[in-house]
Amino acid sequence: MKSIITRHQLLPTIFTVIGILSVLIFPSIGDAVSNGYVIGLFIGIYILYQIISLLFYKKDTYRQVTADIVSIILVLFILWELLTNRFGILTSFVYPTPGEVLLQFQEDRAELVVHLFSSVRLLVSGYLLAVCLAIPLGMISAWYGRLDRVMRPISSVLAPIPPIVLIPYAISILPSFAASSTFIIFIGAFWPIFVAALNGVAGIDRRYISSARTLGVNNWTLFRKIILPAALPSIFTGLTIGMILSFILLTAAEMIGANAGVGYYVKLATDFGNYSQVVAGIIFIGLIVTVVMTILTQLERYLLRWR
Amino acid sequence: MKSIITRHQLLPTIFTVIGILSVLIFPSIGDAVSNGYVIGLFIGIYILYQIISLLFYKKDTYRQVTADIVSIILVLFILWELLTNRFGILTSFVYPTPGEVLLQFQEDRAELVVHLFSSVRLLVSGYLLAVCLAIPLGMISAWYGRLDRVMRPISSVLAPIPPIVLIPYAISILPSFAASSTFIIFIGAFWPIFVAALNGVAGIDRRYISSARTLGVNNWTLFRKIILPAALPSIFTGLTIGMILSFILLTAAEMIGANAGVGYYVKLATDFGNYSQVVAGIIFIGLIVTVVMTILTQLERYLLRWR
Amino acid sequence: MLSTIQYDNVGVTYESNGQQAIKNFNLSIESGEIISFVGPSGCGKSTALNVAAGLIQPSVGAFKMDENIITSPGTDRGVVFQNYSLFPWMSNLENVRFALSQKSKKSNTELIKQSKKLLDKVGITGKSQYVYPTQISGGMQQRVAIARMFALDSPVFLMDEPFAAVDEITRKHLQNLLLDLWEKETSRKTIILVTHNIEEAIYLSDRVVVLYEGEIITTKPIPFKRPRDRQELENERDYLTIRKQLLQAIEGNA
Amino acid sequence: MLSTIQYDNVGVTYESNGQQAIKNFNLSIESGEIISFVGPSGCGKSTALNVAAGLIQPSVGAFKMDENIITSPGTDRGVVFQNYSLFPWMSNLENVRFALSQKSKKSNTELIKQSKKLLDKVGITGKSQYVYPTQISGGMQQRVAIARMFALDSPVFLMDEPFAAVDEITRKHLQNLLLDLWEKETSRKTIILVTHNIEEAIYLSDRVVVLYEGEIITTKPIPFKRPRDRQELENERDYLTIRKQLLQAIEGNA
Amino acid sequence: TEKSQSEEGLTPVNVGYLATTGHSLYFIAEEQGFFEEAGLDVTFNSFSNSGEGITAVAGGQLDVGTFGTAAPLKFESEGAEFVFFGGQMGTGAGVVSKPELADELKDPANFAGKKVATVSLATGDVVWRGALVEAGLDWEEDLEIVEMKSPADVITAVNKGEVDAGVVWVPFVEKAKQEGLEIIAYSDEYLNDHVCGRLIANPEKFENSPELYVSFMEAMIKAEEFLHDENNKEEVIASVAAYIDVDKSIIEKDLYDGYLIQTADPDKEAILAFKETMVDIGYLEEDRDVSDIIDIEVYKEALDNVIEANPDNAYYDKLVDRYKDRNLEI
Ligand SMILES: Nc1ncnc2c1ncn2[C@@H]1O[C@H](COP(=O)(O)OP(=O)(O)OP(=O)(O)O)[C@@H](O)[C@H]1O
Ligand SMILES: Nc1ncnc2c1ncn2[C@@H]1O[C@H](COP(=O)(O)OP(=O)(O)OP(=O)(O)O)[C@@H](O)[C@H]1O
Ligand SMILES: [Mg+2]
Ligand SMILES: [Mg+2]
Repeated sequence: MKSIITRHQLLPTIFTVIGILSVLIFPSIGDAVSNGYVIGLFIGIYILYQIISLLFYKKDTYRQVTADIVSIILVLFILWELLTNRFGILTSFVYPTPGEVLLQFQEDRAELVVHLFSSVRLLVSGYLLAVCLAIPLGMISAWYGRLDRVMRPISSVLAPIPPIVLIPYAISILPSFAASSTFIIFIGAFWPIFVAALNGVAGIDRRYISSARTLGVNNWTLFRKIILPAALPSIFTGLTIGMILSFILLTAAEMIGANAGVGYYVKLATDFGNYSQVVAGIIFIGLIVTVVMTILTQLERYLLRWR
Repeated sequence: MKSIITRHQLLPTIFTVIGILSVLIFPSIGDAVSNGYVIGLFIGIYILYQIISLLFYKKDTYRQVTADIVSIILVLFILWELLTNRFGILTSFVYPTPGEVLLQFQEDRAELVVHLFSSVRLLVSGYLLAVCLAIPLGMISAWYGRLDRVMRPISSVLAPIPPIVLIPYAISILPSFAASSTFIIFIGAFWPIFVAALNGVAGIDRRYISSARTLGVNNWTLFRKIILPAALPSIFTGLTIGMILSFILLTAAEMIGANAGVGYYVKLATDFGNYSQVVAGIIFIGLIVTVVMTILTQLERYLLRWR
Repeated sequence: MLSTIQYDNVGVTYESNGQQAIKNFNLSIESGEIISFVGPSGCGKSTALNVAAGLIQPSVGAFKMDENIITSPGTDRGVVFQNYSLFPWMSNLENVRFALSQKSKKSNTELIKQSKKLLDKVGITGKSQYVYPTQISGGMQQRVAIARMFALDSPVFLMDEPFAAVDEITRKHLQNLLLDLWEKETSRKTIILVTHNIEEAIYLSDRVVVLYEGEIITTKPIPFKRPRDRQELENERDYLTIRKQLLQAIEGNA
Repeated sequence: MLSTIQYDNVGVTYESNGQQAIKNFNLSIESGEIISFVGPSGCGKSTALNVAAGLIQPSVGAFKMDENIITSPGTDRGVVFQNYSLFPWMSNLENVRFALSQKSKKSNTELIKQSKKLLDKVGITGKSQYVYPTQISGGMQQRVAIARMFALDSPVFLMDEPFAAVDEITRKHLQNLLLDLWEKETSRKTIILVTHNIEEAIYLSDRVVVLYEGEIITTKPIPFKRPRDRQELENERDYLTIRKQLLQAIEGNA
Repeated sequence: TEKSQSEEGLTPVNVGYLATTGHSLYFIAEEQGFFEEAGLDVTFNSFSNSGEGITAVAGGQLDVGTFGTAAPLKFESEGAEFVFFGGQMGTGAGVVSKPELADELKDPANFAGKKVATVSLATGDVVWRGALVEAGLDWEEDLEIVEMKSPADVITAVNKGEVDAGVVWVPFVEKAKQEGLEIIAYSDEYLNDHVCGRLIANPEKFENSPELYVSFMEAMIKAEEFLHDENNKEEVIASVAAYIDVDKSIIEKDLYDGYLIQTADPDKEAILAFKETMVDIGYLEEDRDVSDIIDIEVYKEALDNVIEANPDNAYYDKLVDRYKDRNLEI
């Protein structure tokens, strides 16, 4: 398929080779996993990189970014492998070797899919609820000066309250555990989005509103066609931060009477000291985050293409 | 001192009266605290309101905001008192009465001051460290296109990793528990500020940079006089979000081998099911947040006065 | 729908720096009149126009239309701002179509056709119609803004240096476009125009109002009959006198 | 420090919409020359100037100064942008002082004194010096930008419609200010001026370059001796011919 | 460096604990000056998560830690290295439910088909699951167990009827009663005299400075003696209250109502029994021998030293008997 190694491909190729060589040269300390696994990992990353690089991107800068990121990932894997499994510098049980984590992935893969669906359902419901409430409420608050001035200090006092202390109240008021979990995700995502919508609307250049008023638009059109697009850049910042907080709170939310979810998986593994599961879980969350953030970024790029 | 009740003062006055009356009319269910305490609370809030309203603000809108917020607080207190201590609708131990919380405050006041200092020290060190590292790193990343494109996806994958799962690693690597606590606050505040600095610099109108280049400014001056002020509005959003995350993580950070801090106070109270302490702690955190956020807002208003 | 406009002793002081931008501003404009505000840079022209647009509230006095005090923008006044103020998230075509759609119940294809025609008139043709405002030149943006105001077709036009960013030929073309529109209508539009081009003010206006340091120092009626011809106008006897008087007034000697 | 400027077959295509803004752009400018770009709105004047400023990279060809290819802004070229581009976080005075301080090692009080003098020259006086750019009128902002460029005192001036937002009298004053500066220097500045005012182009320039749809269609030398007098100029025989030729060229008939 | 003497000539010791009344021996030993007598300058570090504490012990940041029994055993199987060398508390957990279900659930077999809230890896959780297995239930199939973050959450869930029963520990057993819930069973009804808080230490440290650990245990033994003298009740409660900020009446109930065992004895037998339970319920995958990470010598030496200094104290004699009885000493 591919003929020669281009300029971009130099670093990833070098690091893949270094990775494989270092596995072959330095003897393994533990014996849980054979070298084959780790070499497979490096080759897998490299093949994936080549596919992404060849198929998806035509643009030079994209290829460069992909190469850079793959290089960083490879270096991290090499360091991790060397420090844990080869030189034995990090030997504590909190540092599993890459091979152990890989094995864990393989072992738990069916389970992880179940956890994934559970988490996605929870995230989607909590986050969407936050989006649906925070954006209109924030925009309405900003629109009425008096409400704006009141909501600003209130939100800045309420936002930093750790959602975790609200758990008992959620359990005692809401009808089900699922509702309580959703509430924790919701409340975490709500405030950043609310504040972003508030700031977005408050920061709109008055001339746009004035222009619209001279065109005689009704309130609904004003909202939909002028205020919303003008506030959208700020709202997207809030959406990103809200998403980050949702993920951060996932472990807490999934410890409310649940028995599934990637947060639950990680938390339970932490409690049980199974750190190859913990690391596998974190990497898995990282993968989910990558997908979610890519979707969010693409949506942003599309909706803000006029910028 | 004050002669008549102005328009603004109407609502707070009405709610204060309603509060006092409802305490006098409906009999208390529990008997932990006498009515005097609760009435004192209402009167205290009202006096504080009058002082703020009279002394600090000359502007009409400020007086209005103060009145509105005080009204909301009063309504919340009345509802809380009625639901817990009068009508007995919320009776579980997770719902202390306002009187109990007030008593708790009085009892723990000396202790709370100690916790306050401990938390402030932790927050200041962790947050300032994040500020000092995230702003320059974010700005530098944004400045070099290649770094920018690499750091953007990396930060959006790393930011949502719950800092709590990093605690064991912090403990095993860092020299002291205090350092681990600081690290948790640091890492929570770091990413939002970093991303904000990144976006702030990437979003600068190219014409400002071009103008500066035609003036022949050196890099350091360019950074200090052009890039920093131009990115500052975005950076301030990050500073606020970073502060919110610092507070959210306070309970987790202060449970790493610490014996003081308001987060520790709340967490300990939660572990022992002492919810009048939990609520007192949350309110206390709310007060600290109010002060911190006010400082941040004033700083922002001063530095962005050109907007 | 006739609209008499009245500045009733209007004064504006900007809060942010305490600058008194206009003061003792008294002016009555009859329905169908074309009025120009001229004066040195910073004398308060934009401020006065923004009061009429309802964008700035007078600190003292009142701005009235048909005896009603005006404090906010409205469909009765179409505005071209000094800085264009197109919606950056809509294509140029969409900017105009959006304005049209607020008044008209016609089908969308019809609206788009009409919008294109308006844009063609101001010389924005082909691909430039479909791109975003930030992707066309300054003068082109200004022309889109003019097309948008035409689309609105309100009884009062408020225009802040609408032809400042375009070349002389386009400028003349646009001036004629404006006059055509004005003259064809049975109930003529009331137009307030801010300009720093005295020939333009004379060619277009019924009266030229000269501002100096925030105050009206002269109101000069332009007696020439309409429709006017540029060439003829410049040969009129009074033309040079009026021009000179106005120039002097602008320098502060009323 | 003499600077010859050369557009070497420059073409610019905007990536965002594929618009070919200028093409086959060839032009040599000698040190000390004053050149004007004129042409209809959207013909590529700003684009051509921005290439010289180093703000836009040519898609084909190269822009050179003294045989060096230029790809970024530099102190050798002072720029007044069409949209002013003052730093909004600095007061007007600070904007000028900042520019001065980049070149000069003088004490701060000295710099402030000098900045004030420059601002006085362009008619920004008193309180207006101390407020932020957003707090003054459009024309005033443009004048601050001109003062800032003067402060820089670079061998090449690039000015994009620098006098578009000011009234006629201020405009003439600023034109004279520019010429004074240019004439007084022993090694004269090279100036490229974008304008849509043909009289201005003729009065100021050694050559007028007419652009049409992104291409140079005419380069007209202006033969009148310097220093020029406005009144005299208009009475010169050739004046009207040149003016007419340019107007025709702008309409696309080279 | 840990042997470097502090100002008063005392050896600094870093102790990690979970904030519970069950760890009262520490507080008594400190407040009554037993640590100082033993030449130790103790710093207390509070944790709310066993895993974090165990990590700190294994990593050597803590000289001594008490983080239950279940979590250390689990972490040991995952590769954490430490030794058990002393005791602190035992029993003290309970299962609660609404009164109407209490009678039915007294028989563990009746948990079949029920929904129960628990905090994973808490001692009570392990013991209760052990009871289920003993009653012939498969806890993964026969009932629904949901995980919560804290005992307060568990009580709230039971109270609201979201779950049928919940596993909690002191002082929440008491709280549950106040909420109108009924205690189905205390944990030692399921597993007699089971252990909870065990003292653990980094093996390297433990090997390198045995005299420090002997001194430490001497202080703990004195504290135990002090605690069990009814005359000291007030002082004991005050000592605990200095560290655990809860109502004194709750401390009194926890410490003196008899469902909390408090002794510094390592109780090797009970640790091994507990391990068996964990194997039974599937928490430990392989049945490994952990005897060699339980040190009973240090405690014995400390006890001998204390007795030598106070030959007439009857309580210490009881401790010797107990030691012999509970540590499989041949
Ligand atoms: N940022 C941009 N993105 C895409 N196209 C652009 C951009 N700026 C200008 N253009 C296009 O390039 C062409 C030339 O624009 P330019 O701004 O150079 O014109 P100009 O001669 O300066 O016009 P004006 O006198 O109106 O300022 C125009 O067709 C315009 O639509
Ligand atoms: N936003 C503002 N804040 C404070 N002062 C302002 C503001 N806008 C204008 N001014 C001041 O008000 C006065 C009048 O400004 P205005 O914009 O009305 O002038 P103008 O006649 O339109 O000038 P130009 O011809 O330059 O556009 C000026 O002195 C200016 O400094
Ligand atoms: Mg103006
Ligand atoms: Mg231009």
